[in-house]
Amino acid sequence: MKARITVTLKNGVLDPQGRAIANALHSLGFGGVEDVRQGKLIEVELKATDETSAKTELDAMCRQLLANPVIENYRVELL
Amino acid sequence: MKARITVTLKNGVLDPQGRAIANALHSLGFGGVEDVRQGKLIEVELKATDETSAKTELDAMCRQLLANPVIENYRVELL
Amino acid sequence: MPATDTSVIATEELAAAHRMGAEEFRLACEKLGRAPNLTELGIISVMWSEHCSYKSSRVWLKKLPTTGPHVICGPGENAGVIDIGDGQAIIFKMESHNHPSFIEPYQGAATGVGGIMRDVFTMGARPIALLNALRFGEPDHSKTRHLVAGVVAGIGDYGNCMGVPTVGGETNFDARYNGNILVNAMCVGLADANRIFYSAAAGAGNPVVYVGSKTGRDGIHGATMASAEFDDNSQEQRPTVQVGDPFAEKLLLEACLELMAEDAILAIQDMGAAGLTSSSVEMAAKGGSGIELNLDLVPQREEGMTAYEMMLSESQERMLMVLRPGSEPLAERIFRKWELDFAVIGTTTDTGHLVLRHKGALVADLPTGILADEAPMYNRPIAPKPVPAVVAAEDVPAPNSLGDALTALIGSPHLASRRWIWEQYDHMVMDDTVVRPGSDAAVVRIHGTNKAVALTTDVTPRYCYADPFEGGKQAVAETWRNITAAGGKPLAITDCMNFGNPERPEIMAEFARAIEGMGEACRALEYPVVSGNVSLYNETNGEGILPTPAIGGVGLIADVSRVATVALKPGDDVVVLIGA
Amino acid sequence: MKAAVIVFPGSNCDRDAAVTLEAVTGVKPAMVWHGDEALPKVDLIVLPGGFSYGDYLRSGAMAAQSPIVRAVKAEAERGVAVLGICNGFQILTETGLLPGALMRNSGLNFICRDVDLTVERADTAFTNAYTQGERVTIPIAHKDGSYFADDETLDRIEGEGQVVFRYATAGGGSGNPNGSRRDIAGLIDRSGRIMGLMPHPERAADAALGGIDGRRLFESLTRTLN
Ligand SMILES: Nc1ncnc2c1ncn2[C@@H]1O[C@H](COP(=O)(O)OP(=O)(O)O)[C@@H](O)[C@H]1O
Repeated sequence: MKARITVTLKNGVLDPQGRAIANALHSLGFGGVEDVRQGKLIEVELKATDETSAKTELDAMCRQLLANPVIENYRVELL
Repeated sequence: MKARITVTLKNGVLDPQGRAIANALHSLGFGGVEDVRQGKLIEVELKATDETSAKTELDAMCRQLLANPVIENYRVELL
Repeated sequence: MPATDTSVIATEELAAAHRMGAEEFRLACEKLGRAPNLTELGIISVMWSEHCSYKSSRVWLKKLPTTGPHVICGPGENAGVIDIGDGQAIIFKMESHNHPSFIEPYQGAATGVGGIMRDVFTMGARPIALLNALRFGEPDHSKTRHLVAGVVAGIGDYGNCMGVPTVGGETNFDARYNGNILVNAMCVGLADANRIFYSAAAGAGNPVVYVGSKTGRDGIHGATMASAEFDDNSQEQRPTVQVGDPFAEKLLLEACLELMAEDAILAIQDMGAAGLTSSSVEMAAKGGSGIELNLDLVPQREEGMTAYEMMLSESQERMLMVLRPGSEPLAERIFRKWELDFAVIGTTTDTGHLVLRHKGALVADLPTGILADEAPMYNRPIAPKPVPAVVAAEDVPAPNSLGDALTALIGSPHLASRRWIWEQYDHMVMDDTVVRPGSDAAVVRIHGTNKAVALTTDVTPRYCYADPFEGGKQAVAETWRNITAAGGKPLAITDCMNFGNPERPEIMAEFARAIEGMGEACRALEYPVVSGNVSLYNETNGEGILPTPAIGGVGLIADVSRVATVALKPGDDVVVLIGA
Repeated sequence: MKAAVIVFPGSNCDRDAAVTLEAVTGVKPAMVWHGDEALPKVDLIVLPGGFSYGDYLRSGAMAAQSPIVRAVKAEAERGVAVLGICNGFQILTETGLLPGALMRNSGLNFICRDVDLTVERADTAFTNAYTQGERVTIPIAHKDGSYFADDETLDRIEGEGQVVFRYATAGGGSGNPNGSRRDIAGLIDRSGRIMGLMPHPERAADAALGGIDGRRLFESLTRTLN
């Protein structure tokens, strides 16, 4: 089973990477860009075949390691 | 209009981040993890209101800045 | 590549696809007494590429002085070795990673740093300093900003993670590098003079061991790419570049040094460009032995890799060693401790052949002589262009305002502060950086002693373009002056010869004359060349770079409390101008 | 004072910390390999700078989950002093032993240079050889050193006097190099036994290298823990 985890910065947490990308896009002439936020994408291949237990496991991974709750939110999707 | 761009390493390109995460998950006891690949998530807020022109613009951004086609693939989704 | 790469017999067309000309292909068949199969062709083409064989440059490199009372090992090994007294040796080398850095600046530059560090720690040294000589296109060229940012971040991230201070370098901008940037990295290491490790795998029946990261399909053809000119298509070709893993390299460094403290290693060679091919061939050829490998045993990252792919892969952070029989368990324990792959993949033989087996079949059988010493060597024609007349100082109009002239100089990209660059490098880790970047030469203390080494890289490409002989001479002399100005006694240099297409006589002449100039300076200063690297074909659409023989100099400071720096010190100092 | 320095496979300031500790205390610290089961009995545990396990996900995140850091936590609970320098500070925030998080520098680049710091607390086990309000110069070398905590947390840690070092922004100070909130460069926990800081005091402890303002941090510890 495959899962896609996205980790994004919480609202209110400054995102210098996103801002740098937005600036770079502007200077390349993409004036229509209003805001950019950068996050992480983590694709996990799991042995599990049962959706519910996979979700629980993925959730635990996020809480323990993949996201830092002080600054980040996460979202888990099974593919 | 909001778009989500994911940039992932091409198949076969070494992904030390992904491997390190997989190792860490294993040592935390998540034995069911078979493989991890890490990528980037870039969320863009656009002025554009027309889907087709937005797609073309986002595609150009990816090719020119957000992804290096030598090692990365990208995918654009409008939200 | 087809899975049946052994059943495919090479043809002239296939050779051409490997960037091997008809003449060389004929020579290979003649020497072999048959046409090679595809795997063998891949191996021959890589070993005969400019990058591995130095076929255009060898005749000239021989003219450089390479010996001296303090030289322990000159060119020919992974790096040069000099004696700094008290049983200690400095091991150093500079190397280019130009083409990969143009295509993927971050990874290209990072893996360049990784590669040069492996060259140094393969010989038993702990790296103690890094430097880098960079050339970019014009500051306002559309690619320059992106290339500078990527290269600097790549160099920084790799060296910083390794915990080796990056203490100096140089950075130039010129339109002639618009399509071909230069990324030259230098590494300096410290070893015990009586514990230097070499690559010659003499003797039969010794285990050949693979350590480090797994092999993937990275940069297959990188070594041949590094010897080929760019054209507008090469950006579309998108060759695979390697991705570096500095953490894996840090583990490899520590594991190698731990094993080197034992009496287990007979020979060791890093897997650089042309990975398994060049490392196994060079070890066997230098040792006058043969090598037999079972490719099934090579740690692989991807499924279904062919012999061809494994032999040509440029995956990073790998080493090949020949161990003293019986020491495999000890070595394995150390590499496992550092969580690295370890595999006995073959043995040395007395056949003088490189023999490869894969899935039970014999997939290659090549005499190593053909691949190494008997590789083609060219004495390419040279056509020096006339040296322009020296401009008389009187003929240069004086500036209207000295103040404006000074502002223009300070503000020019050629002289502007490089602080933005060196601040991205951890130049203090290891706690021995006595003189940080920003001075003439950086000074790094020899840990736990009162001694230090002074380090610098220099060349002024526009001088070399005007007059390659004088420019080559000047580059050597400038490193000598920079070291002297720091209070050091210059000991030896490494070089990185970056030039255009050697098949053009005027370019070959630049190379030849630069070497002659360097040689003259080295002889006059008793300042030998102990290691170096040649990067040719730095051309795009027929336009070559400025001739750029980058020189890396190393000097010794006997008493670290007596270093000199450029900063004016408070007080009533007198400014004295000396020199001709 | 007996100290232990934890060595992760990607640590690279472990030797620097050990050299400085020995120079100041006269005692060689124990070097504890990350795979070791237990810690020796010591007065101080140092988590040194570097890239612990490559720091690929977030700096310090993987180390925070390692068995050796669990052992460090247990020792800390028993009252052993813990000093986290640079990567060590990142590990301490990732474990939750110190509040907040260390994010990518606001300029995005790695920065290695001397910075000016203001000593906010000179009454801790780590800083009692300094004077309150004193300005000192110590190098930084990091890419992820921008201190973040939400306003409420910031108010609380300020209120409880947990900020020990701040980047000196006023009066000719070298400024905030990385965008840290409220210029925070170093923090101590409520118990006063656990401290983390981004600057490298061990790099400013030898006059030959240009400055000795960091040395007093180790002198403070020696004085307190002997
Ligand atoms: N790419 C670089 N990496 C590290 N340090 C650099 C780099 N480029 C320049 N520097 C440093 O900046 C200072 C000035 O460089 P340069 O102008 O080449 O000096 P000089 O002309 O005196 O040799 C030197 O200390 C040099 O080491």
